[in-house]
Amino acid sequence: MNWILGLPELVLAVSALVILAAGVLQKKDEAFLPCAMLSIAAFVVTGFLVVRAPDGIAYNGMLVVDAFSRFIKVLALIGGVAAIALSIGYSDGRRQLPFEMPVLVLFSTLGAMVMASSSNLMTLFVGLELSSLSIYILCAIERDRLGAAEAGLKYFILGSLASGLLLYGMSLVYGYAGTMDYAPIAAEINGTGVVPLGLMIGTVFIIVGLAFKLSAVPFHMWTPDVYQGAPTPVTAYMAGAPKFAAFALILRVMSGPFGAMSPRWQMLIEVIAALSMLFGSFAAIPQHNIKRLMAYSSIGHMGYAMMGLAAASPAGTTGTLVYLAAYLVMNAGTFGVIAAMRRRGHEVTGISDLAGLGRNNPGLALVLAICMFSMIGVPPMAGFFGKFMVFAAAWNAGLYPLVAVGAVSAVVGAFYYLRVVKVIYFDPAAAPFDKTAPSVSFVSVAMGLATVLFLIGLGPISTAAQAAAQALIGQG
Amino acid sequence: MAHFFFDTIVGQVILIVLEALAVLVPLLIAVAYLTLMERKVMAAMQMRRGPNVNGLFGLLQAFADAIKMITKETIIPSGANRFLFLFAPFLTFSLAMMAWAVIPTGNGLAVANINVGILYLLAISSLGVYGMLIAGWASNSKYAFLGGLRSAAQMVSYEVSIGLVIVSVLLAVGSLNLNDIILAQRHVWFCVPMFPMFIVFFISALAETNRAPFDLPEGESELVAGFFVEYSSLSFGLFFLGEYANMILMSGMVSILFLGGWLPPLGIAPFTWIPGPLWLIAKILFCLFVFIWTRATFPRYRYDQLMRLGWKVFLPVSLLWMIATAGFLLATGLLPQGVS
Amino acid sequence: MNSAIAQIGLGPFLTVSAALLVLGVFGIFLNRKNIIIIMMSMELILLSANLNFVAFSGALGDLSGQVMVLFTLTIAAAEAAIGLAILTVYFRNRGSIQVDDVATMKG
Amino acid sequence: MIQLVFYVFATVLVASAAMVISARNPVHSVLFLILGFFNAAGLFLIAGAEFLAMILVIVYVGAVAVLFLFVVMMLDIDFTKMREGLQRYAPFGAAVGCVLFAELVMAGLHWVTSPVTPAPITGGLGEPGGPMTNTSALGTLIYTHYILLFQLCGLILLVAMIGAITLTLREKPTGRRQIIGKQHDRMRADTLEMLDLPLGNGTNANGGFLRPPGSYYDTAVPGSYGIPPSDSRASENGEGVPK
Repeated sequence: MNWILGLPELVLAVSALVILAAGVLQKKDEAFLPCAMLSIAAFVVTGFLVVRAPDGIAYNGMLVVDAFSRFIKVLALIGGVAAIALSIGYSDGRRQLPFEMPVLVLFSTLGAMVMASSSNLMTLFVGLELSSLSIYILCAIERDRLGAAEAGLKYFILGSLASGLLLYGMSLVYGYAGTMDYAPIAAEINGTGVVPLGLMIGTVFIIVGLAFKLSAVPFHMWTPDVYQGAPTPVTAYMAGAPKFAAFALILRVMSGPFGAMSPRWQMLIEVIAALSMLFGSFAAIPQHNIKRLMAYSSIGHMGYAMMGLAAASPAGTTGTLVYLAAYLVMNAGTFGVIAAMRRRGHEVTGISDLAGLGRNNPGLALVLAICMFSMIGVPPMAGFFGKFMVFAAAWNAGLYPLVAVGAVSAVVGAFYYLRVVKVIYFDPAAAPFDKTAPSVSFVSVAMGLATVLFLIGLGPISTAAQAAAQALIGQG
Repeated sequence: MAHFFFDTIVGQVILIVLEALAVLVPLLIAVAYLTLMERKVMAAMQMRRGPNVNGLFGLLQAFADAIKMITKETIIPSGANRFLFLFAPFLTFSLAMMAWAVIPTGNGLAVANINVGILYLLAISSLGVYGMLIAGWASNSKYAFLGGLRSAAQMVSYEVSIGLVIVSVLLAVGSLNLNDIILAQRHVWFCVPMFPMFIVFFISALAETNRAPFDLPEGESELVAGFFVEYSSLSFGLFFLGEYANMILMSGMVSILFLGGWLPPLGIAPFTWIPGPLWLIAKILFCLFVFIWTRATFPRYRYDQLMRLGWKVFLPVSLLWMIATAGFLLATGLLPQGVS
Repeated sequence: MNSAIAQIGLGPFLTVSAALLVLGVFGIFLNRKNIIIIMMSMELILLSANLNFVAFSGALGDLSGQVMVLFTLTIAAAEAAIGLAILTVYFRNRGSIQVDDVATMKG
Repeated sequence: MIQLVFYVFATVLVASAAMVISARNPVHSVLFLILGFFNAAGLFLIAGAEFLAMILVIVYVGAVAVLFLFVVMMLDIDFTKMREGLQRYAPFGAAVGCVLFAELVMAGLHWVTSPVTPAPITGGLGEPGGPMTNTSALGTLIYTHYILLFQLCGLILLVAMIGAITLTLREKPTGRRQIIGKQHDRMRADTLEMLDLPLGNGTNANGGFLRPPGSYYDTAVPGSYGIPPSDSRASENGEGVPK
């Protein structure tokens, strides 16, 4: 058994256990900071191991390591580090997150990594559940705040409904294909000319379950409330690693085992992508709360990223991956600024609260403006390259209506992103925010820089994404 | 004749009913006399006489009690959920009876000699909670409800360590069949190599049956009588019988898992003359005696101490023991290989 | 193929599990009363998937379905524990577990 | 015979599932859920998964449903407020449900062993009457072929434990915890002193007994028993003990 392939996961799991034990042994109020620091260290070590890990299939075909899984895992790890760094700033004032928070982020990221590496429906489900169960807890971890409890409850109910449906779909696929490994399922679908009805229904159930996790329309209901209610670092995390992992699953499942059925599901993905883009743009317009705004924005971005998937081509997959990378940096930058929005120790989340940020704190204002421009897709920023690649892939695949819908919603989206920029620079100034915690400024500045300077890294990123897409095509 | 019993459906049903009766009737008599035994043993330990009026040595006392209970009026509290109120004692009682389907009384001699016998026992005993929870809730009474919650929490806590103890026994056996578990003790009873687990299991069995010193749910001084405060007459009697039947069942489990079941202590002449069922009965009687002895000796545990004992002492101990057992068996090559 | 399944046929098993799934989904979407009922409906959905796995596993003579059920049972138990913990937290803050009350945030 | 048993179990299962979602009282719902699980275990047995059937009863009925029952009973829910519900969207929902059900059944009736099915994973074997029981076959698989998933499931349980503790455990500052080490460390001299009292002077004369330092004087009403509170500091140091 080639267990060395699972080394990053193993290291992450063991360090989570060690950090948990260390946290339990510490005094209750002093445990958070060391645990968070150790968790970041664990992430860095794991990231190093992920990059160095060889390709291959391990654990009797349960786990596959290739360029694709490596790409997603690195994204997920960066998202995890950003979330923990934000939580350090978050814990400064009166509210104190428990030390279990970084531990749960570790476990959740572990689940996301397993999902990214899954080569079997069973691994998929187990990884998905490890990731989601941790997030359910993370949402409600501020247990004395009604909003957090409600967010946790909503996410739990809809999330477990999604995993129930996913499981049912898996059971149908298992029954009709006779196996749960991706490769034989693909062979099965290619082998039989007629795909049995049960397999079709199972596939639909699986797509629905995964779309729930992605918060794509029409399975997005939970997103705004959960984003708003959950603690900001947790929201930042939710917008990152779990989405990448869910995307990884959709990409892998759709290009691997169900790749041969692509004409059948392509339509479904197209519809989901178009609806998500439109909904994300239009429903965001009346929002007053920046966290809710980010929720709708993430729905929209998932739609754009799905465009690449709908193209069902290597270029499309590459575009999706680059889009995800860009989304990671601009999203984390924005949440860095949101985490810095506090007055007298209390979090404020209204968009109007941002007024005068340009004068009070030019640095943060610049970061937020950069991220907003990037989300619109203004050229030198990260978001532009992602959008460009998915649009190009969709155009080349002949999905002209989808491209048109994407363009319309990008224009509409520009409206509300620009409104935020307007509030920052041109509205009458409100009271300044509290002094920003160093970790929060670090995250926002680093991510803002990454967003601006994405062009420099574009070469290696798109090469890695291309390799990942190749690996994905190669497996099916 | 044999053809009728084994080949036709009606015959099979009759056969099953007969088998069940052959287990249940002695069991019911045993339960009746266990109450007498408890009173007599306690009396002896406390230098009293115990029941001695009805019949010779009070042997008819059990029947007198039964007649008294049956002839009393059944009182259902106002606001109670009638169906559940009456269903709960029945559930407790019938579960204690159902479990006996798999207990082997001789080599292969059980109503159902199934592959997963020990899991069946575990499943049935884990259901015992419901009788108490339902009774506590359905009575529409604070004391009963508190008692029900307490007993449920207690049983659930101790089931964890019971499960782990059973796993370490199963590691040494390599089968989930109760008969195989007994046969694996041909050379040495498991109470010798696994003495700590034997103790843990026995104490957990006390807690699982809500017996003293863990009789918190019915702690008279705090909760009047716990979950069956509101019960009277026959429904009370059923709870009573259920509790004693559970005691016998737990003693049976202890005997099977650790005391060699129907095996004689030594496989040599004078011992092997006595048939297996008698050995099993002797062992069960011994365990029951210890149950009663404990009750007569120890004061009641406080509730938080009870929980602490279960979660902070028994759980880690049994977990470590399980790992140690597995390691030992693996290291010495004694690990049983795929016994069917 | 498992002999009992051969006698009964796979169809009845799948029908039962489909019925459970539909009842579970029905219970989630139409329930206006109580979040605990929603959680129970979720258990029904998981049960239906498990029943499918077991039936297919018997029919295919392949044990991986049963292994999956074993894992699913574990996960479902964990899920129930977390769900009820979150529900308790919510109840402490809100004092109610009515479905209609879970909407303090709107927009 | 086996068909009859199957249909009995199946009918009761579906009926109790229907009752779970339609019963008015949540406690009844939980009890119907339990009944449903029992019958599902019966179906598992028929399908040859005897180990899973028992595990279903132990895990679900013995633990998960108890948890549900606990929560339902403990949360003080106003049952009178929960009388209405289920009506508004019921017809629409029923229609959608029927369509879904029909589709699934249609799919189910067309099941055939597909021609290119890969070799089944049997972990040795698992058929009744075979050389290996269901349990040992499952065990063989879980600890070898599926070891990764087995370990991950362990982590999931750990996460559930962390979650339940973090979310619901509250350490009350006023709660008194038993510290066993402290209890064992206590010496007789710390708590008890034998005094020679003259005949006729009761123990109340000057507090003929001592309580453990610090445990009593802080809470007692001043002057009610024993030495007055002003002396308590002194008595802790072992000085000024009444003779």
